[in-house]
Amino acid sequence: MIAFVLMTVLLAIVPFTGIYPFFVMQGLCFALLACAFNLLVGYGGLLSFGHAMFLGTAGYFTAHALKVWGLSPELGIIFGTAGAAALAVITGLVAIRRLGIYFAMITLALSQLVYFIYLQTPFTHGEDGIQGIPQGKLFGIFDLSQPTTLYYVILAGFLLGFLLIYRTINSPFGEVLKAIRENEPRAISLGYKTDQYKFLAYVLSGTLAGLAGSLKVFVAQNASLTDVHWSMSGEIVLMTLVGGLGTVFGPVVGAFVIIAMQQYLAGFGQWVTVIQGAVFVICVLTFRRGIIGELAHFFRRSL
Amino acid sequence: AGDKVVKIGVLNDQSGLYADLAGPGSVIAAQMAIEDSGLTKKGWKIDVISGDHQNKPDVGVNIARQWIDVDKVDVIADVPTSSVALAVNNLVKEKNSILLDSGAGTSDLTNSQCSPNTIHWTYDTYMLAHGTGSALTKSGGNTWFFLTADYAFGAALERDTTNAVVAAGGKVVGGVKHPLNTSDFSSFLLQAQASKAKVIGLANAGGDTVNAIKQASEFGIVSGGQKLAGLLMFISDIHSLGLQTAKGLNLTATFYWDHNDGTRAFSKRFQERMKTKAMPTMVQAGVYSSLIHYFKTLDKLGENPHDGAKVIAAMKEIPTDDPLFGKGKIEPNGRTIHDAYLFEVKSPSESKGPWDYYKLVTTIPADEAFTPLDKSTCPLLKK
Amino acid sequence: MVDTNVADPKASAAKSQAGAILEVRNLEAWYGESHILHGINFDVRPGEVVTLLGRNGAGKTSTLKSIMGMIGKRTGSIRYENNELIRMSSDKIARLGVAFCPEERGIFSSLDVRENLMLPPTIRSGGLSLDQIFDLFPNLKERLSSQGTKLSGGEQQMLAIGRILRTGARFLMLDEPTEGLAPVIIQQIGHTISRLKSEGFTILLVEQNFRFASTVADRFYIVEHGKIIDGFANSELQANMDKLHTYLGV
Amino acid sequence: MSINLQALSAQLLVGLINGSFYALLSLGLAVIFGMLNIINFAHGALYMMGAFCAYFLLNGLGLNYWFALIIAPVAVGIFGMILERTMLKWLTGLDHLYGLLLTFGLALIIQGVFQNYFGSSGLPYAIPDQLRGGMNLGFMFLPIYRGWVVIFSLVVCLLTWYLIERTRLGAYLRAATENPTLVRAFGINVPRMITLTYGLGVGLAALAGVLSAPINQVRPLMGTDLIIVVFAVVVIGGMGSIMGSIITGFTLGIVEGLTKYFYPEASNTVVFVLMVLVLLVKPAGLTGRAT
Amino acid sequence: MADDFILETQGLTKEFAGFVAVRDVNLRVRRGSIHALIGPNGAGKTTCFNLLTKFLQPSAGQILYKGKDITAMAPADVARLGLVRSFQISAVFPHLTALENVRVALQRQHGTSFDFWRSKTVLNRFNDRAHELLNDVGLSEFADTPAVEMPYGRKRALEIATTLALDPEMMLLDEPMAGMGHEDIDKIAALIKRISAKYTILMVEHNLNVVANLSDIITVLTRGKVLAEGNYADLTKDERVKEAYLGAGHG
Ligand SMILES: Nc1ncnc2c1ncn2[C@@H]1O[C@H](COP(=O)(O)OP(=O)(O)OP(=O)(O)O)[C@@H](O)[C@H]1O
Ligand SMILES: Nc1ncnc2c1ncn2[C@@H]1O[C@H](COP(=O)(O)OP(=O)(O)OP(=O)(O)O)[C@@H](O)[C@H]1O
Ligand SMILES: [Mg+2]
Ligand SMILES: [Mg+2]
Repeated sequence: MIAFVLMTVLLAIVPFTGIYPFFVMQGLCFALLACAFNLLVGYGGLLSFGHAMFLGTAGYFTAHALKVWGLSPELGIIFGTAGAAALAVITGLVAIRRLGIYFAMITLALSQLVYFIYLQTPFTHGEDGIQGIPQGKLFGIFDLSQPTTLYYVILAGFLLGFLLIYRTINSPFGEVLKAIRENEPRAISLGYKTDQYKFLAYVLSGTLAGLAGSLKVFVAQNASLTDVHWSMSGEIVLMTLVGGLGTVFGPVVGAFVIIAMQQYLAGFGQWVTVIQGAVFVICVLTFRRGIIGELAHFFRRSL
Repeated sequence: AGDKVVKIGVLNDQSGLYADLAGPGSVIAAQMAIEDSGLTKKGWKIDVISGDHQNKPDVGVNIARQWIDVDKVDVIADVPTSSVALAVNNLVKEKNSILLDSGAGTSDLTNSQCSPNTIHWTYDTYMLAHGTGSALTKSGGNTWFFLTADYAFGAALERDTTNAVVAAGGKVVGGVKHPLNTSDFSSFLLQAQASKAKVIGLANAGGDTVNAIKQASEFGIVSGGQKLAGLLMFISDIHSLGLQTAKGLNLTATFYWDHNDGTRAFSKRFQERMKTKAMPTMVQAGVYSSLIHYFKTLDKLGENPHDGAKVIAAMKEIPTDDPLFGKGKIEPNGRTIHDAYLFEVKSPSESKGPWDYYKLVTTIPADEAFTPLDKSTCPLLKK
Repeated sequence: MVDTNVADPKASAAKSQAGAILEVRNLEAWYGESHILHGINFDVRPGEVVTLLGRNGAGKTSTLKSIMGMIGKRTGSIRYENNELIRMSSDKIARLGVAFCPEERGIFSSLDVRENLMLPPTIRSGGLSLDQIFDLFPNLKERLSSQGTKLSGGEQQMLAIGRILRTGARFLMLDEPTEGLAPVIIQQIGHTISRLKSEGFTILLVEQNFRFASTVADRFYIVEHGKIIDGFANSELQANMDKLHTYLGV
Repeated sequence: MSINLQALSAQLLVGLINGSFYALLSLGLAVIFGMLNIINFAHGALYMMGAFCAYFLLNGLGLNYWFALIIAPVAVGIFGMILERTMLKWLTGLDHLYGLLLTFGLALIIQGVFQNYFGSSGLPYAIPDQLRGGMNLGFMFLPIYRGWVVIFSLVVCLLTWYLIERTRLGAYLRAATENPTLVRAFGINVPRMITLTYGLGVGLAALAGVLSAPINQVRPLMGTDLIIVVFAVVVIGGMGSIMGSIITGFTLGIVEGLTKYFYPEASNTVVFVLMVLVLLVKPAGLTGRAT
Repeated sequence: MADDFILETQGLTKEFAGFVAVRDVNLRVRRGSIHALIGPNGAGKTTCFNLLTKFLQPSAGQILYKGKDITAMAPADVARLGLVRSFQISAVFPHLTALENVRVALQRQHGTSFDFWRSKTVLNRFNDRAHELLNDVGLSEFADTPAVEMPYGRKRALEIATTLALDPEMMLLDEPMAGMGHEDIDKIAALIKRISAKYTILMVEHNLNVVANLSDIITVLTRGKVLAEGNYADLTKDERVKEAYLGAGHG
């Protein structure tokens, strides 16, 4: 709880610190995405290697709604998130019964199919993406082209998603989910239809990942194939691992670390990938629980 | 609020597919441009920073936005990869900054997406298509088969080339769309072979083109009498193919290091600075030349007004002229026009040494090489 | 093999008095951070059957695993036939002729029954032949090409025991070998142990089934909270029944 | 009609050739996964190293393709063993995820370093003189080199399969995957065996790299896009199943060949369609043992 | 159909790739009894359990539970009808505490399991009942210990507590005493005796003392078939049972 207040306060004062708000906004979107992913893998034991499809789908849907149909931001967000939710339902039905690595791979495969669809359909404009998306006025009052206003709107969206995830983890549902992760046959023998629980977790996770994708449209003002590509799914996994799998705050920290790496190492040119690779190697070899996971372990509390 | 401080941001692919044709080389070219401009001696303070957009539009836009907002960058240069270029083009317009694009090929930059803040310097799909398409058709290669990368850029290249081929009296007998980053082309090549077309046009880029050419030689396509035309090829690609494989290939470019004394002098200096000891590509040369023109304009203005549209307008008023691209001008739609050349790749026996790769087939004069203004769909022209 | 360790005085004293094949002195062991064994001391003489008794969680299994080198952190001294095992890796220990049959059986699911049976390499000659093993456990013969873990619980136990009898190791450590076996098979195992003993094998047993242990063991040690707290010979069993009752609730 | 049939058989043959690359690469991956339980994301990078190794041998030491075919797998295999000894070793018993992250990091480092020194567009490597040229099969022109690749990789695949599934070594390896501590307690030096296995898997990747050097471009990123397809092959075949990967590898090549003919845009995606279909029907891959 | 049989099978058969593990078994379990299923290793006892709880699909035959045909049901549904099992190899949720282990089972009956928007503090109302159950099996002191850290015997006890939490009508216990110390065996035996007043119990056990003391009726299975049925005293006199299961030393 203290950690949460601290995080909220820190994030709330960003616009007054001179930190570049767009960087933080982008970080927030990815943080929400990683948290949504973490809900599934860290608490449900289901490693999805296709989460980018939710991010990208919501992004395209929102972008299209805003740019082509001229919908208002709030409707755009709802439309995008709903799109991701629908995709989660469809892919979930296909994927949920596979176990372990096979689940990971079937989600990857599904996301590649989604990628292919977006590559071929005209509304996404192929690899050019949807560009120059108008930000508009939220509820007709908040002008999202003002960086500070936009910042607080994104922050609000992030906190909303974050709290929902936190609550889910610590809900009756979350308890069952953990039990299933621990020992699925036993959960079945207790009378739980485990597939249904996993499915709900998957859909929740996909929907929240979609919310992240919708919000990101307002920050980046474009929607492109990058967000649906498998390497994005990989990045999500990395963020979560670097921060700490199965910790509440880990994915947030992880997302910021990775984004910062991409942003601030950009000047190193070709060495970027080497540095990134080295960070991962060091991460796995020395602090395997992730940044927050190690801290939590050190202080012996759950974060 | 003018001053004499300028910041250049070279934004390109530093680690991926296009790192050799742009990448660190473009940064070196930008530094050379600053040195050669002589402005620092006149009290200007000019800095270069560089960034890797990883060929992802959102990464590119993020870096560019931060450069403009935080680092106060005046000019974003290079930006290969059409999707990134278009995204940055939008941003630069919104922020009233400057984009001097050298690396991207999409002719949209000076057509539907043209902007008062952007100049498209080195080449575009129209010019490549017309250079290679009409020249080859006229010299007898009048039936074409396309291997097209399945993305917007590939489609544009194919479309423009088809137009050129048809205009020159040729015919397209077929084509196949392959996914981006295909490693094996044998299936497609078999189809091309079976089509009996005289020319196989490669409407793709980078690794795809190189692999296609390499495998074409394996399947005996060229020795079987068909001609290969790389629609977008850089000297770095030829270098990686080796002359044995690439000989006889036709391609269009606006710059070749061994073209005249000016280009040779520049290229030698450039090569010394490169870690890989590579010669400049036309993209890298374009970065140099576009910045030289920019500095020339600033010098004339006497100060940096930090107003993108204003500087660009001034740039368009001055004819371009530098040792690398020769004389030319910037059209109102932002298109720089200069001469283009159709080259043929030498065979190993013709080549006199490393990097001696091309022989000139024809020169395409500046006013024929690029989209004629009356065909441009740029909204700026309608005013 | 030359042992350069300066032996702990207590340990060397014990050695000179007993002529034991296995001497465990001040053995301590840890799982990660948790300290499990707090100084185990006991001996096993050649040709003996020694049984470790104790409540659940007392540290019996951990003692066997420590001897076998299967626990990461351990201190003290374990001498087997003049070799110090405490810092040896478990493959080397096995090559000295020590074999271990784990409590959880350790049947490999990616191997069929025959492969499971043939898996441990033969260390010395003198192990049981396949036919002898099939005589002992007829179930195995029938199911040879079945996947290892498809066997019933008891059959897996038979397989686990059978496979180390094949290796020719002379020092066998069996962790609760009778668990989950039918009475008729338990009797069989009892006979086998007696036979192995008569052939000069040395056996260190961990058992919950006290009735079974009392029919095969020469001596007993009682383990509690990671320490050996008592020990006596089979002949002293009756005299010690009261103590046993308080230790184990038998 | 007859022309179509001819074209089709040509596509099938070409598909088979590609399949042999998939088979060889996925074989190495399956060996490593099956035996070490590590999802070796560095496989693509090691494949690339194999190709570069061939290039260096030719241009640095003047050793031709045939030497490369032997030296490159050994050299890269040793490199792999060093990686295993110094890093991967510490991950035994942990979730797959960590192995994946570590090898992903290694792949980035390896590729990054190569890129820095050799640029991204690649280096030339010619087909060895003995295998140049081609045969006219009537329905298509078959480059001799391609024929060689199919036969050679088929042999290598079957040898590896025999080694792992039909020898005692294979039983040790499979058992060690499940419970290394116990196998070690049977007197088998498991760490050494694992190191050698990783070396073998990596060597196979490098071998595929050498084989592909004359066909594809020798460039630092040549393995990146391939790796994901190869993963898919391993999964479709059933993780860790040697025969499964071999068969799936060849099959995928053929399916892809057909797609390239009928719906070329989808030829990079068809593998995933295949994967979804297979996993829907058989949740643990074609030959995978259900868990 | 006689009402006092809670579970009946007719011609239950299971074949694995050419190997018949269970052959034409007709089993009848009387409501409220402790019914033991014994037999040599590999006789098919666990397979029978798997069939009854639908973890395996029978090759032939029928299963009637409370007069209802459950042959085609899914495992979770069978559990919901009150037919609950324990596993031969102990099954707990390793990283949950003992209390949480039991709570997971309690929670199932109370319909809040899908509520992802509510705080898990709503689960605290199950704490009393959970403590009670832990107390019953002698695990009070372990309430806050994660299950992994518990000794083997205690895990078995925990598993029974978890099963009891479902408030089943019938429990299937597969070797509940395996690997337990003497103290625990007595405790659990007493526990089983106590709960049998409320539940029907079908158990597999190799510990003859336990079988003798607890069971009302015993079915002996060999090679997948029913060999004999009766009470302990009768069976120990049966030569066939002696030969197949008990061994020479008995009788
Ligand atoms: N892998 C492990 N990690 C942490 N603690 C462990 C581990 N294995 C065992 N323990 C703990 O070590 C202690 C001793 O365990 P051990 O298995 O040696 O007992 P045991 O005497 O064999 O008991 P049992 O009769 O139940 O088999 C127990 O408290 C147990 O909880
Ligand atoms: N999935 C399976 N596939 C093939 N055979 C199997 C399978 N499951 C069990 N069996 C075989 O069926 C027979 C009966 O097994 P089961 O587990 O029911 O025995 P059990 O009576 O429980 O024995 P135990 O007392 O040893 O636990 C055994 O021979 C076993 O090998
Ligand atoms: Mg034990
Ligand atoms: Mg059983």
